[in-house]
Formats: sequence, structure tokens, C-alpha cells
Amino acid sequence: MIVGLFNYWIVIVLMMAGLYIVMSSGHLVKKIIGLNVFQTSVFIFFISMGAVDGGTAPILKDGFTVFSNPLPHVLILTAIVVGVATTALGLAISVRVFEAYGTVEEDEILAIDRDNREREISVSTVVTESSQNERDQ
Amino acid sequence: MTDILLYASLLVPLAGGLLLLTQKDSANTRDVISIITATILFLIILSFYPTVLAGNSPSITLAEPIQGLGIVFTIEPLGLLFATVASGLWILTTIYAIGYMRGANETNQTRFFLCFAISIAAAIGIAFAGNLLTLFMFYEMLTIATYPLVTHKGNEAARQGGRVYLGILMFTSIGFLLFAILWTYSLTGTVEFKPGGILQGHASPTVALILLTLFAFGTGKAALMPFHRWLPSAMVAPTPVSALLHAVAVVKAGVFTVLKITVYVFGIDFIADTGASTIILWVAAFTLTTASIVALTKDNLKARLAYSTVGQLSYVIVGAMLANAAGIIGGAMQIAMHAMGKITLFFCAGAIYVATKKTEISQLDGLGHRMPFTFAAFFVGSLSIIGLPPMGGAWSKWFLLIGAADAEQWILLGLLLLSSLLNVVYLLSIVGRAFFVPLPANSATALPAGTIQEAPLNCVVPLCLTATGCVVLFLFGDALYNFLQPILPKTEP
Amino acid sequence: MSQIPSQLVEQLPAIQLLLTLLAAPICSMFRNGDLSWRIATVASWASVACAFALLHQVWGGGSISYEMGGWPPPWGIEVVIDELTAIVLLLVTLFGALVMTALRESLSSIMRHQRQSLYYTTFLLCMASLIGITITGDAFNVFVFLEISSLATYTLIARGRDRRALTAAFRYLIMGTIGATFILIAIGFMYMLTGTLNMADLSERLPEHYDNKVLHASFAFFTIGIALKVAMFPLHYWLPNAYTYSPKATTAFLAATATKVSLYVMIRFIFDVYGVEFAFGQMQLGTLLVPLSIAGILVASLTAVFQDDAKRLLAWSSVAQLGYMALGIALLNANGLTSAVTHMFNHAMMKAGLFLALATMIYRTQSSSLASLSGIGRTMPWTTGAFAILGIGLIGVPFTAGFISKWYLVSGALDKDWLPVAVLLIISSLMAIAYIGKMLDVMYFKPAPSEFAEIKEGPKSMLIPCWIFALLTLYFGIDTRLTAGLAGRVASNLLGAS
Amino acid sequence: MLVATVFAIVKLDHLMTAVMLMGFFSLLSSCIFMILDAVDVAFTEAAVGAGASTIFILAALAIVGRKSKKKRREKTILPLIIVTCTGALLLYATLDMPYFGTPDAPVHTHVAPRYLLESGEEVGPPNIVTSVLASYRGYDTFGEAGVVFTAFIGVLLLLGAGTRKSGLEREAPPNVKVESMRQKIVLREVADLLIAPVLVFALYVQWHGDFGPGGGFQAGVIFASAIILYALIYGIVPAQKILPPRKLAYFPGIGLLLYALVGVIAMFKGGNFLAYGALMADPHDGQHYGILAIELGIGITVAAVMINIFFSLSERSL
Repeated sequence: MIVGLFNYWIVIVLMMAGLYIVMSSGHLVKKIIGLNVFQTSVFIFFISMGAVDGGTAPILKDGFTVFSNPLPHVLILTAIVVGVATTALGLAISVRVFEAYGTVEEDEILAIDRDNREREISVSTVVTESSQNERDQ
Repeated sequence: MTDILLYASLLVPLAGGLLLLTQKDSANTRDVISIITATILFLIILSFYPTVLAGNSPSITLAEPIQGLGIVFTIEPLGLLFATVASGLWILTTIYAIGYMRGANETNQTRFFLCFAISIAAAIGIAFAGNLLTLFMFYEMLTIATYPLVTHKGNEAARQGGRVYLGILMFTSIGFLLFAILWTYSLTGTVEFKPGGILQGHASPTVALILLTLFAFGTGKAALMPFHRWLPSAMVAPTPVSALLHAVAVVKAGVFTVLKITVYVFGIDFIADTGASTIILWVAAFTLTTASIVALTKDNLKARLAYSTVGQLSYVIVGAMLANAAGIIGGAMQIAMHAMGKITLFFCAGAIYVATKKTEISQLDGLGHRMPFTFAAFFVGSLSIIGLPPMGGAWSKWFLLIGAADAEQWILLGLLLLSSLLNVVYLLSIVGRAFFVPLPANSATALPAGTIQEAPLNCVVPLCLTATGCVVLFLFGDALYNFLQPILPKTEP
Repeated sequence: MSQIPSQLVEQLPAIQLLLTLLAAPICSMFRNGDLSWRIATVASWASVACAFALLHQVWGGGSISYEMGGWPPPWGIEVVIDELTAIVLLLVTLFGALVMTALRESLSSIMRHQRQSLYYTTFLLCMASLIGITITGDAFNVFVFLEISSLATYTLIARGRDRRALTAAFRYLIMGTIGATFILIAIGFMYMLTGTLNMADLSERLPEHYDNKVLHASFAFFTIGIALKVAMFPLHYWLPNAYTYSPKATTAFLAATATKVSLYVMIRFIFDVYGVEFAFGQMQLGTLLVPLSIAGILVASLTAVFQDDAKRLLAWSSVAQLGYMALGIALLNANGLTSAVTHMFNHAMMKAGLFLALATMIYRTQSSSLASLSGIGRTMPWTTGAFAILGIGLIGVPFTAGFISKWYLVSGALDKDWLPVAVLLIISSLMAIAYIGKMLDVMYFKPAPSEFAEIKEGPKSMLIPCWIFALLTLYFGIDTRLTAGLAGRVASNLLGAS
Repeated sequence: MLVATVFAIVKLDHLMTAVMLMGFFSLLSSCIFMILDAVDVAFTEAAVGAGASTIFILAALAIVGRKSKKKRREKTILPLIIVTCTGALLLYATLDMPYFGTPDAPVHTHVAPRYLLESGEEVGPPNIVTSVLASYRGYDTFGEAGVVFTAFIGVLLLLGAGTRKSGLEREAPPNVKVESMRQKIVLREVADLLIAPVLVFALYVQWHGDFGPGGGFQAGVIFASAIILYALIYGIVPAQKILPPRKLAYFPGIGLLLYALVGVIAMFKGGNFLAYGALMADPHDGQHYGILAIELGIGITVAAVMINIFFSLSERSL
């Protein structure tokens, strides 16, 4: 049993470590790193599922009859690309966050927002067009 | 033919209302349209009488928003009576309102008449509703359509009044009425109005007690204490609106709903057997006594009339809760009689306001000579409300007393009599002031004695007509009794 | 129907998706925002027509299956359309198209032309992916399209004017990705047990594994993952900020479609893949869902009452309304499910309308705080009129669509003899009166702030969609064959399948 | 080893190293994929996970700074609880899992056999992964191209490569990374040597996907990494001169359209969407050319998207 499931257990440890980074880290980029680790571990899990003892890569060639399962491979190919797409977008957003706030630490951002809200209430000014709009012009 | 007319009865006021919108800029055309629409509607309603007198109750289904539950309209005597009252008084109110609104230079008159028309449509919908769902839908429509009317003046007071108005009516209707309807639905699988009721055999006495209580309180428009607050708050509205609220549509819709639920959902036998009505009966009795006492303390004329309405409505509820033939007949009659009487009183109050800008009772001293027609009508209306012959109100009070006696509710009988006595005091004292206390000497507007300074003709004529109506209803009391007989289970084989 | 080549009819499911998905890259290539907008609008309305055609085909029962790539399932990917799918499709396309129509005016003030065309592209991609999620019959394919829609949504939100939009988007991105990965794990577990990804095939093969721990874990992961996406209480954390800061009319689209489609996925998986018996019998989903959804309804409604920003208020109301739908599912009887599906449609319609009307107001006032909206009933009577009708619908007043769904929901609770639940629902309706009433009160009765005293009525291209939403709300309050009628059939199908 | 790497990431506050370790982690996992016979996946993971992702994150870090603050205490407890619960749930699940590598697990007995046994006949390419990817589950792959495209539009909308005039016209201000690399002659020489073969290799991977591991995604990423390498060493401005972002922005759309077009043509020819068999008289040829065409579409999309995203991110740091 230990041998049979060992692979999965390792994957679980990896997954959880990734998830932990996402949740505990205050740094937005580090969160993304965590997300990456988390997803990659899930990929390993999928691929483990498709492996067959004594199998070979699923490329048809004379002399091979036992192949590992190609379907998980396909799924994971897709998932990897999805992952990198998410990473890219997440980074883009964090870059914008940095430009808007001057920091990418979650608690600092929250503090800035809180300050702003208090100021807003006291002055009750109408929100002006944000910096983004100016950038666009 | 009846089907088409039935549709027409709902569509005419709506179409009239829309037509009004197109005539925004020409006040005269607009007002003529209002009157014509009202008259057509009244004629349509009248045309149903032969059918209903012949014992038929035509029914149509408009749509089926919930599976197995349609928007159904059925004409039966009780509803027809209510519809007649609402549509008949609409004509008079319209005429009166035109005079009043112009006299008082109100703004947004088109919106006013539009909402008025929608309210009437909703009232007709309530009157002809064939099941609880339909009734509830039009009930809410009425609430919402009257809201802009209540807040018509748009100032802070109007807003406050409107908030209370909408708050209480919505709270009770969604909180209690809808809940009760749904409960009924899940108990019986239907919400149709059936002679003899639908709950028989589906609900234990306790459940019936709770349900009836929910229904009665849920009908916030019936103004049972403690949910009567909206009625005095809504007094901020122009007088024609008060007339609409108190006589034509809103409160009448409320008590009508209670009456209809009692008769067609519970069935009076069922109520009598289970004693489900006990709580509400006493709440109503309490309301009618307390309201009369409160009315006494009010100096503002409209506020006094408002509390009077609260009290008078409870007569209807008492009638319904007595759950015997005389009680139901009395309650139903009270709807018509009170409508006629109260509308007279409100027309008078409005006329006084338009002519002299006076709103407090203590300012009315001696005005009786200056506005003889108005105060004569006020006197007639008061008598009718009190229930003295030869006014229509006498009949309903009479039947209610018989009902109470039949049910052997002697305390109740006493309360009813006591309340009538209070009515005498708080209504006739106004007339007394107007006629017998001389005009205050320091009055700035003092005119030579004997000068007549009435409100515009548009205002005076309707109130004279309704006053006459009070008398006429007395003469037709018997006919009304016969007309209402079919709703009672006893005549059903 | 017979004039149309039968081939075209057969290809409808693919066309449905391609219309919007292909319009997206085309749009991205134009730097002229107006031109892109025209293309996008045409594509989305064509998509509506397509959705209607599909609805027509499956009306009254029956389903269409379309094999992508010509490979039969479970080897290839299958697209399945039945009545539930069709109604969700209609929801996405119709409301999407309406918002799209209004979008140009809404954006013109805040974005340059070229940016606009990219924005339309994102919008189209979002719409296309939601369509993709809806029609697919393959579990993994759901994940792929879910990701497209998520990425598009993050982008849409991040483009908000306020910089807090960025943090809202980022938070949503993290939560959303975790949710999606959880779903992926769940799908992986299912695949592990059965060796298939096709939903129909899965539902046949899963019952024999009902006692398998892998399936239990799969179900748990799926539930958490999808609950994140649906923003089901208490995993709704991302929603209020995301809705509040996303730009203008976009909120209308997101509120109408994104969470609804996730909810649809939830219904599909719970009823059609895992099976009712497993989900509710063995996994006791009901005992979890009922208290949570009720708590969600009450807490969110209460929070909404105390908001002083109109957008945020409506966002919290969305959380509450999602609770209604979840409760409808958890009731697990015909009335409850009917209510869930009906409310899915009705709420999408009403909330989209409300947000759109609000966007029209913000178009003039530049702020969504209640203070700056005061007195707007006089300066923008038409917009506020539509807003009022939709708001009344949200409360659940008769003659509006909201009433219908609420009626079914309370009936469903009473059918189960859950009297306290029914009472709580009624109480939450009263809260709805409170928060909608609060807004209408401000809009109609507070004096307008001096700087907005002279603002004009909103532009027609925004006003007309608003009124279409309002009139539809009234229409579906009376004629409910399309909503509740169909939902009733769907409900009995779903329950019958167990 | 994987585990050690991950824990290092958890502990590390210095982000630069964390990123490097993440790249290392990806590389390690791609080795594992290799061991598990998933060559295509290994290839992609190496290119995407270890390559593209890492570079993106580095580029972003160049903007936002490299230090992560010390975490506060209360933030660690809740995540730990959640993580433990999730982990426990997963462990619980593993108890009933088929053992690793068992050939008779349901995974291997239900759907997969048809791919293994008949794809050679039905679709053609010896690489079964390609057959499944491009044909059986071509619709998924289409969606995947959509994901990439969406990310591209998103990044473009948020950061806007080439929409700022500065990108081309402004003199590059001193940037530590770029500057230092430009001066390192060895690096430069190596890079010069590398770029051309990498480009060629990308093309090879693109066309060879039918037979060996590879295909559009991998080729696209590799192609992109060659350009990115160039940009890293010579600076972004010269790179953008070669590939103006304004023009480049068209390519993702073109790639996606190409993919869809293949599907649509199939529809006109009477097949279903993406049914390549219908493209030509002989279904075999149809499959063959169909797959080639869509792989090309993917390649174009992926390459253009990756380059664009990199430009967008690094442009911001200028």
C-alpha cells in the first residue's frame, strides 16, 4: 500500500505547500508563485494517474504495446497552458496594483484603502477619474 | 359578451389612464377623458347585474403565471357590490378631484389622474379576483399605485407619510398575507375562492386560528390595530386621495379581502365550528372602540375622520368574524354604506379646505351658515356613519347588531353600541360647532353674516350627490339584502 | 423551419458558440472602437437568435447532442442541449446582448477607441466561454471554458476606474483559480474512478463507486470549488468588491451571467453527474446547504440594508439572491428546483437591469454613492422609473418576475413542512423592501446635490435596454411559460433522473 | 527533492530566489513527467513552467521589487488549518485509489484503449497525444487557444504593449539587468549562437508534432523564448524593432481564427465543427492536414501571445 500510494502522498504534500503559500503570503507575486506550485502538483497527480507499469510514451512505434494513458497527458497539456495564462494575467494585475498603490503587499494595500475610505467619508468628495484614465489619454 | 366586458372592466381604467398621458398639455381634454372613462366603467359594471342576479358567476382566466394557478376573474355578488361602489364613486371623485386640484393649484395633475386610474383598475381586479393569488397581485398593485398619490405633495411630510404608508402595507402584505396564502396553498393545493370555503377538512382548529389571524393582520389595508398607523399618516395627501383611500378603493379593498377570505376560503361554518375568529373578533372590537375614542381627541378634521374610518372598518371585520348570516350581510353592507357616508364627509372636508383653507375642527365655528350645502351634506353623512335612519348606514349597523346578538356576544353588542354613541359625539359635535357656535369675532376673513361662500361647484355637486346617495341606500336596503343572499352558504343547497 | 437547410439546423450548437467566439478575435483587430462595437453587437444578437432557435428545438423535452470533431462520445467531446441548457443559453445571450448594446455609450467616456475594441473582445470572450460552459457535455471541457470566462472576468473587473478594482480583481483571480483547480482535482478523481470525462457516461459509471472514498473527496472538492465560483455564502468574499469596482455596465453583465452559469454547472454536476441520491443522500449536501444558504440570505440582506453605495448594496443583494437559488436546490422538491431555475433567469434579468440603470445614472453623476444619487428621480425620471420597476421586482411584488420565483420557493419550503424556513424567507423579503426602499427613497425624495441639479436624462442607447429589462420583468411576472413553465419541466426531469 | 524545493519556497522571503526555485521545481516536475512516460507534458512543462512562467514572474519582479515582507503571525494559522483539512481530505481519498501504475485501473480500461488501439487508423499521427489533443479532443484544444488568447487580450488591456509611444521611441533608461547583460560578452556570444538554432528547433517541433513529442504549444513557447532571449540580451527596444508590438498584436487573433477556420470549413463540407475527416475526400488526408493547420494556428497564437506578454511586462519597467 505504501509503495502503491506513495506517489500520491508526495503530490499531496506538494499541493498543500503550494496552497499554503497562496493563502499565507501577503506578497501578490509570491501568491502567484504559490498558485503555480499548487497547479503543477495537480498536474503531477494527473500524470501519475495515467502511468502504467512497464509502459512507454504513447507514441506508436513497432515493438511497443504497453503505453501510458494519453488522455491525462492531453488534459494536462491544456491545463499547463491555462496555468501560464492565469499567471500572466495575475502578474499583469499585480503590476498595475503596484503602479496604483506603490506596493504589492496585501496588508499595506488594505491599509491604504482604509485610509482612503475614511478620508472619503470625511470630505465626501466625488471620486475623480482614477489614474488609469489619465494613462489612457 | 360578459367575458369581453369583464376584460373591458379591467382595461378601461388603464386605457383611460394611458390616454391621459397623451393629453398632458391640455387640462380640459384630460379631465373630460377622466370623467368619460369613469362613466364607461360604471356602466360596464352595472351591466353585470342582470347576469349575477340570475345566479350566474362568469369567470375568465387571463394567464397562468404559476402552474395550476391562473390569474382568474370571477364575478360574484360581493365583488360586484365592491366594484359598483368603487366605480360609482370614482365618477364622483373624479369630478370632485378636478375641482379640488384646480382650486388648490396642485402640480403634476396628469400623474395624479394616471395613478388614480391605475388604482381603480387594481380595485376592480381585487373585486373580481377569482382566487387568492389574483387578489394578492392586485392588492399589491393597489398599494404601489396609490403610493405616488399619497406622496403627491413631495415635501418632507408627504415623504414621511408615504414611507409609513408603504412600509406598513408592504410589511403586512408580504409578511403575513403572502405567507398565509402560501400556507393555504400548501395545505389545500388550491387558492380558489369557493362558496363554503376550501380549508374545511385541511386545517386543524389551531392552524385555522393562526391562519385567519395572519390573513386579517396581513390585510393591512383593513387597518386593524396595531396596523392602522398608515391611515392617519396618509392624510398628508390631497383630499381626493383621502376619499380614494377611505371610501373608494383602498380600505374597502382591505375589508373586502377579509370578508371574501372569510366567506370563500374559510367558509363561515368552518369558522363558527372551529372558533378561529376569536382573536380577530376581539382585536376588531378593541379597534373600533379605541379608534372612536382617539377620534374624539383629534382636532384636525381629516385626522378625526381617519380614525373614524379605522373604527368603521372594524365593524366590517366584526361582521365577518361573527361568522353568521346577519354578520356577513351587515359587514358587506357596511362596505357600501360606509363608503357612501365617508366619501361625503371627506368631500366636505376638502370643500372646506378649498373654500377657507381651514383644517382644524376648532376653526370651523360658525362656518355652517357660510357653507350651508357642505355642512348639510356633512350632517347627512355623519348620520349615515353613525347608523341612524333614514340613512343607509342604519341597515348595516342593524344587521351587525343582530349578528352579535345571534352569536350571543353580549359584550360585543355593548361595545358596538358604545362606539356608535362615540360616533355621535365626535361627528355631530363638528356639525354642531359649524351651525350653532357663532363665527369668531376676530376672524380676519369675516364677511357679513349670511354670505354664502361655497367651494367650487365641482366640489359641491358631488358631495350633495353622495349625501343623497346615503339616503337612497336606505331605501334600497332590502334590495341589497336580497342581492347579497347568495353568498351565504345557507341558501346553497 | 423547413425552409432552412437542415444542415444549418444540425450545426446550430456549434454556431451558437462560434458566433461570439469568432467575433472576438475579429474585434480585437480593429482599432476603431465603434466598428468593433457594431461587430460585437451584431454577433451577440445573432447569438440570441441562435439561442431561441435551439430553445425552439428542445421545447417540450428532448435534447440535442452534437459531436465536436465528429467523434462519438465518450472519445470525442459532446455538446448537449436540453431545456435547462437552452434557458441558460437564452439568459446569457439575451442579457449579454442587451448589455453589449448599452456598453458603447457607457465606455465612451472612460476609454480610448482602441482600448474599447479590446474591451469588447474581452466581453465577447466572456460571453462565448459562458456559452461554452453551458452547452458542453464533457467535464474537462467545463474546466477549460470556465478558465476562459474567469480570465475574461478578471480583466473586465480590473478595468474599473477605481484602483480598488485591481485588488478586487486580484483577489477574485486567486480565489477563482483555487476554485477552478479544486474543480480540476474533482474531475481528476472522477476520471480516476471511471476512466471517462463525458458527463452522461460518468453518471452511468459513478453509481457503482458510491462507497468509494475517492468519489467522496471528489464531491467535496467540487462543492467547494464551485461554491467559490458561485460566490455562495460564506465563500462570497470576492463578490461585493468585484461588483462594486468593475466598470459601469460590465457589472450588469457579470451579475446577470457569471454566477448564474456557475450555478448551472453546480446543478448539472450534482443532479446529472453525481446523482441526487449520492449528493443528498450519502453526502448530506442538504444539511450543509440549507443552513448556509439561509444564513447567507439573512446576513447578506442585512448587510445590504446598511450599505451607502448603491453598487455595493446591489452586490450584497446578489449574494442574498444566490442564497435563494441555493436554497431552492437544497429543498430538493419540484417547487424548490423550479424556483431555483426560475430565479436564476429572473434574478439575472432584474439584477442586470438594475445595474444597467445604475450605470446610466453613474454615467451622469460619476459616482455610485447614494448621496450623489439623491434626487435623481427628478433629473433622470426614465432611468429611475426603470430602476424602480426592477427594484420592485427584486422585492418580489406581484406582477413582476420576482414574485413568481419567490412563490415557488416558499411553496417548496412549505411542501417540506419547513415552517421556520418559510418564515425566514418572508423576513428576508422584508429586508429586501428595506434596502430597495432605501434607494428609491433617496432617489425620489432627497434633494439633488447642487452639482447634479442640471444633469440630463441618460443616453437613449442605455435607456432603451434598461426599459427592455424592466418590461421583461413585468412580462415574466404574468406570462411564465418560458420561465417557470420550463423550469417546472426541468425540475421534474432532474428529480426524475435520480 | 521536490518537497525540499517547495519548502524552501515557503520559507524564502527573497523573491528572486523563490522564483528561481520555482523554475527549478518546474524543471524537476518535468523530469518526473518524463519518467512517467509523459514526454509531451514534460516538454511543455519545461518550456512553459520552467521557461515562460519564470521569465514572466522575473519581469514582473523587476517592476514590483524583490523583497517579501516578514509575515505576521495571525495570517499563518488559518491557512495552515485549511491546508491541513484539505490535505487530510486528499489523503482520505487516496486510501481507495487504484495503486500507482496498475494497468487495470479504470483509467486504462474505459476510454483510453480506443485511443491507443485505433488512433493510428482513425487519425493517423503516431504520436497518440497529438491525435487526442488535436482531433478527438480538438474542441478542448480550441478552448485552450481561447484561454491563451483571453490572457493576451487581458494583459494587453491592462498593460498595453506598444500602445505607449515610449516603447519604441524612448531611449531605454539604465536598467540593471539589461545593462549588465549587454556588457557580458560571453553571454552575448552564447546567445547569438543559441538564438538561431532555437528558432529552427521551434519550427522542427512545430512540424514534427505528429511523430515525436511536440506540437503547436511547445513550438510556440520555444519560438517565443528565442525572441525573449534576444530581448533580454539586446534590450527590449531592438527586439521591438524587429517585431513591432502593434503588428504582433494581430497574430494571436489570426492564429485563433485559423484554428476556427479549419473547423468551420469542415462544417461547410458537411462534417461537424472540427471534424477534419470531412476536409478532404480521403478522411485520412483530411485529418492529417487539419491537424497540421490547427497546430500552426496554435503555434502562431502561443508564440505571439508569449512575446506580447513579455513585452508588456518588461516595457513597464522601462
